[in-house]
Amino acid sequence: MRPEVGPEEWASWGVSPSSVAASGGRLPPIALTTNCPSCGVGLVPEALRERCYVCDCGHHFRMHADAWIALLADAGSWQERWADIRPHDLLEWKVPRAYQETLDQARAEGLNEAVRVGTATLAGLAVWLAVFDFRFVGGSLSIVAGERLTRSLEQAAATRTPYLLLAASGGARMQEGILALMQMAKINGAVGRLHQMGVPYFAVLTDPTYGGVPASLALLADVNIAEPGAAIGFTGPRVIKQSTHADLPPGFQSAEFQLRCGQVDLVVPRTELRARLAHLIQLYTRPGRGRG
Amino acid sequence: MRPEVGPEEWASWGVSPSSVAASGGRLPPIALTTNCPSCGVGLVPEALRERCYVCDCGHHFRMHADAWIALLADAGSWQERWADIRPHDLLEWKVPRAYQETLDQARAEGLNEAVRVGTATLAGLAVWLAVFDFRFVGGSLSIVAGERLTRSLEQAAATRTPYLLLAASGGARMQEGILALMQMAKINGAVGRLHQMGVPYFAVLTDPTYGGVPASLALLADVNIAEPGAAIGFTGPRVIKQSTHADLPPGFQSAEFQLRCGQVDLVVPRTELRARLAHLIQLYTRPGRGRG
Amino acid sequence: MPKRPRDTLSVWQVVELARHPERPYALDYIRRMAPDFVELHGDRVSHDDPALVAGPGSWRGLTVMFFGQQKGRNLAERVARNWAMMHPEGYRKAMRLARQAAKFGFPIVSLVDTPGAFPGAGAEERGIALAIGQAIMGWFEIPVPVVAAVIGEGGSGGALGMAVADRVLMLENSIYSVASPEAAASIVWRDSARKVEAAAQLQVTSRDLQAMGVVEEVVPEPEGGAHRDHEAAACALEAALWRHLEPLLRLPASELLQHRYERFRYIDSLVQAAPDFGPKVEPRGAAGNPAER
Amino acid sequence: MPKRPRDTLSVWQVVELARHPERPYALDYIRRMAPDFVELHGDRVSHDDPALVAGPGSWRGLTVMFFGQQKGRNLAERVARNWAMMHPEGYRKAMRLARQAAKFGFPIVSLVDTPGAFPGAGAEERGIALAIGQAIMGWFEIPVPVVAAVIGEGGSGGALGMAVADRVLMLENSIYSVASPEAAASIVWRDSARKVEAAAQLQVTSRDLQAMGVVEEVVPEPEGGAHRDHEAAACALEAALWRHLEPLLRLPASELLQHRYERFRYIDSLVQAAPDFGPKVEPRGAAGNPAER
Ligand SMILES: [Zn+2]
Ligand SMILES: [Zn+2]
Repeated sequence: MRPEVGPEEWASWGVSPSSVAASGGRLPPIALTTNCPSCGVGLVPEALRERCYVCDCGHHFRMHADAWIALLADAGSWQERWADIRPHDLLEWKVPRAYQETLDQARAEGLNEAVRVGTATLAGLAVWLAVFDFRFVGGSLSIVAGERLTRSLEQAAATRTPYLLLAASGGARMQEGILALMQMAKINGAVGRLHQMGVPYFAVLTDPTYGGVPASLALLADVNIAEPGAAIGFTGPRVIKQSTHADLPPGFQSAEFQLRCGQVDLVVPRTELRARLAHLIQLYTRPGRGRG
Repeated sequence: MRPEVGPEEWASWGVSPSSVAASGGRLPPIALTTNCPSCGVGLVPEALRERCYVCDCGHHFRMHADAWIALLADAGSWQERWADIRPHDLLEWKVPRAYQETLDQARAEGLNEAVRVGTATLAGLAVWLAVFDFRFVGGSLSIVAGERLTRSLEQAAATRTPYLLLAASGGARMQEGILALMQMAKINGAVGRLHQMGVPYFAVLTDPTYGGVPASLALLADVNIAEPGAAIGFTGPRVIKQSTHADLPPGFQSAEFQLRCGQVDLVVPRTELRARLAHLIQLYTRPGRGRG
Repeated sequence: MPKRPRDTLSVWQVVELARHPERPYALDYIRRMAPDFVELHGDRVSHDDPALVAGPGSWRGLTVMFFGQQKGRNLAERVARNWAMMHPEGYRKAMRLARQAAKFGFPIVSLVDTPGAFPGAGAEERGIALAIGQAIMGWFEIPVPVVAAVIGEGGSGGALGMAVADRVLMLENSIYSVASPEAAASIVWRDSARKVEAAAQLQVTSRDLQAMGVVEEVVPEPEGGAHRDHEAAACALEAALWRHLEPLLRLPASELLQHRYERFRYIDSLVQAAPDFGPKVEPRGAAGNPAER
Repeated sequence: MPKRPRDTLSVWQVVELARHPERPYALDYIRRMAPDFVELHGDRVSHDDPALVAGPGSWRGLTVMFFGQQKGRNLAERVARNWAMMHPEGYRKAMRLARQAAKFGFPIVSLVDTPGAFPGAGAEERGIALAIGQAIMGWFEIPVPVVAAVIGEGGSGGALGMAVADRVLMLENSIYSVASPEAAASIVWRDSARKVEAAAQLQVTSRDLQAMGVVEEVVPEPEGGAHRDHEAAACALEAALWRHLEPLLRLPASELLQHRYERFRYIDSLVQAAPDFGPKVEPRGAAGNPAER
């Protein structure tokens, strides 16, 4: 790791460096291009893997759900929940490609829907963890995704466990029609109850997070964190250009843009993320605090 | 009167035209220029008086507190309260002019501070009415003004009487120093309680309303109404130009500008104001409504 | 799995009716229901959104807070109303006035008719995603009855942001979908020209949504569509809205909010009932261990 | 009427100390009090305001929500921080995080140091007046202890918007006034050059305000002023803040809010006590007749 903020500083926060370091060990491999799209340097997968897939130039490569769980959950602490909920082709969607086929292939590739949820500890602190998987139909919000998110939000509220979201999504899942859209309401009802119960909620928005996900739970956390350079917005730039014929400034919808626009609290490099989250969870769950 | 919205329409609102017409009769005389500053037409004071001091071109002349009370309160319904609270020269302000002198002269002119409050009926509907008087040190927010506003807000909350504010002010009163500033907090505490009690609050912002008044109670009503062309803002255009060297667009800080900027709900001509307010009070105090 | 009933119109014909330029718009209904409707303005932040009309009016002896996504009848109006595509300020105005309705106990009626939220740079700069998300979450905390009706186009999150209600109705020839047929086509086919097939697969008609359990009632339109007889369409909608609102007026706030939560919590029960869906919700606390502090 | 005690410094010398370029700024205090302070950003509408730093940190075993109007030490910083002159988004950020503090029961510390809210077109377009008004009203509804301290300049409504607290302290050489001396001079004399006389008449020093009953305590500064020894100034402020915050932690929320209300309701009691002021508040209901419905 190449932390801009190192162990000595974590310690000053009251965060034990060893507990931060004790992540799920090495991250699983990620499919990588041969060169960095930002700086063009030739990539050495093993070296990059040691740096949480962050290039020396600062480019953050997209990680899939397994890598995020390995990074965020302490080794052996991840207990996945409701993994056996299965998507269903209600609309019997046929063209251009049958939805059932899409689902079967993703399953064959070992993917289990666009959102996976479970309990874990992060630096020894109990959390509910929800992770989007962009590999599964572009991390699109589906009924299964919505159900897993809602059940986990309800559980976090019931057990007063801090909730941690890792977002990456292209939007709602077309092939599930109106019921995919309705997940936004189902989820946000549960987010509201999480807040009413006074449970801390932290969201990490990664590249890309668009459409129904930032328009439902992803920006409603107590602390919204974005990864450097992540593209975050409601409507994608291509559609905006098409419909308004406007030129979009460089950096439009980037994490840094959303920071300027007041939508996110922090832009945190992946190499610091565990320490930052550990610190925030400690701050927001400190016992013997003043009365609410 | 030359109402853009006439009696037949008031009736369709369930507002009795006769009750609207039954205002405090003829308005008191107002010092007027010989020509309209907007359209240049020669002014006939008596004719203008019949039209609530609104020129045919739509220019709204500034009215003082007595005129506002005569316009808004049903004939004979105005019961002024706390008129005997008197300003006090705590800072012993001397130059360029002694505050005591300023106060004595205003009193000699028959003025009683920058805010007058009392109970009244408007089209037969009970209200607490607070009226700024721009003639008294530019309608500046003072301790007496703050005390009258706060007492009336507390009374309106205690008796669940709709609160009606008529604002016109240049800001806080310099000669009362920090205690003038503190009135903003004193007042807004009471505004918060008025809202918590579920009492309707309507504000009418007239030309000019600047500084501590829109930054305290004047824009916190359930329905913010502005007079056409009224200048409304926090910092005056002269100071903005001085400090930022910016050119301000025409219409900057006008009532119409504030409507576009989302700060006011309605821009209502003075000739319609009584009918509009009567209608709003009826809507917001209707018995047998759904539960809150 | 229930099929769509055989409609006499093709799905695309319904889409065209839902978008018919002579179709009654929100204000055509609101002004008939409440002739004394007062349009209020402003998000109290920095803008007003003309694409959403909002304000109180008298209806059946009650003061009701009305909301309506408003299209324009002619080009000038369409430009002014931005084709009923809301900006963030519109959702903020809605929440401000929904909370005001709660303060005074006014029930709420929301009429939905939008292609979607505005896909523009300004909307993004002012936080359209969060504004919609806050609205969707906010509606669950408004302790007065809320009845919504889709009167034309119910386009995506921009529509849902104004349709989190205790009852959601649809006019017979209106549509409600996860994305406009054009958008869905360009996402799935990368070709918006495939909108007709997309609309069919998306199942966007009122009957489709009723079959899926997403709306409580389909309100019949005059022969040939609402544009043929605005008056009759308004009468039918008014009666249906009241039929659904009236019983809600008697519910205590806590029940109302609980029902609203459950309405959306289990809105996909048709799918959850499918044998292959998986286990139902478990008793709470089952996953509690990590949380016991 | 109590007079200002004879200060060893002229009023204008105090003004200059309050504005001293080497004076400790908000972050100099916050980082000493809470080395793990996390600055959070954004109004969740459309902007972040760098003139106000805000976020949680650990102080004396508690998580506290800190706010500070932040000046810049050099030109680049001053430009970036806009000379600590807040825009509407700053007050909106403050209210968002004050409500978050209430959600979690974090006490609040607010450090005031601004010439005033920003007098610019953008601030007006985004509703600076209402943003300040909503903040002033909003603070009365935050059910956690709030302690504020003026550490430099307390300029007008822009300062008050961050100083509606249960206790308000002032550093010895700070000022707090209805308008900056320059502004007051240009209002009263139409000539900002008369700022020195204006400052004297306005009575802006910590001792003046303590004499008027506006602040609970004046915190002594190191010999010659806080800029001479940041560490010592921070120690003194930290101790004073804790002395005032600690007892508030034991108050039930309802009492806390009632006390906050009364603190400002009767903050001008010095004047109200004057024989010529007039009658005190009457028993409520005295004016009730018109309201009996
Ligand atoms: Zn690189
Ligand atoms: Zn004229």
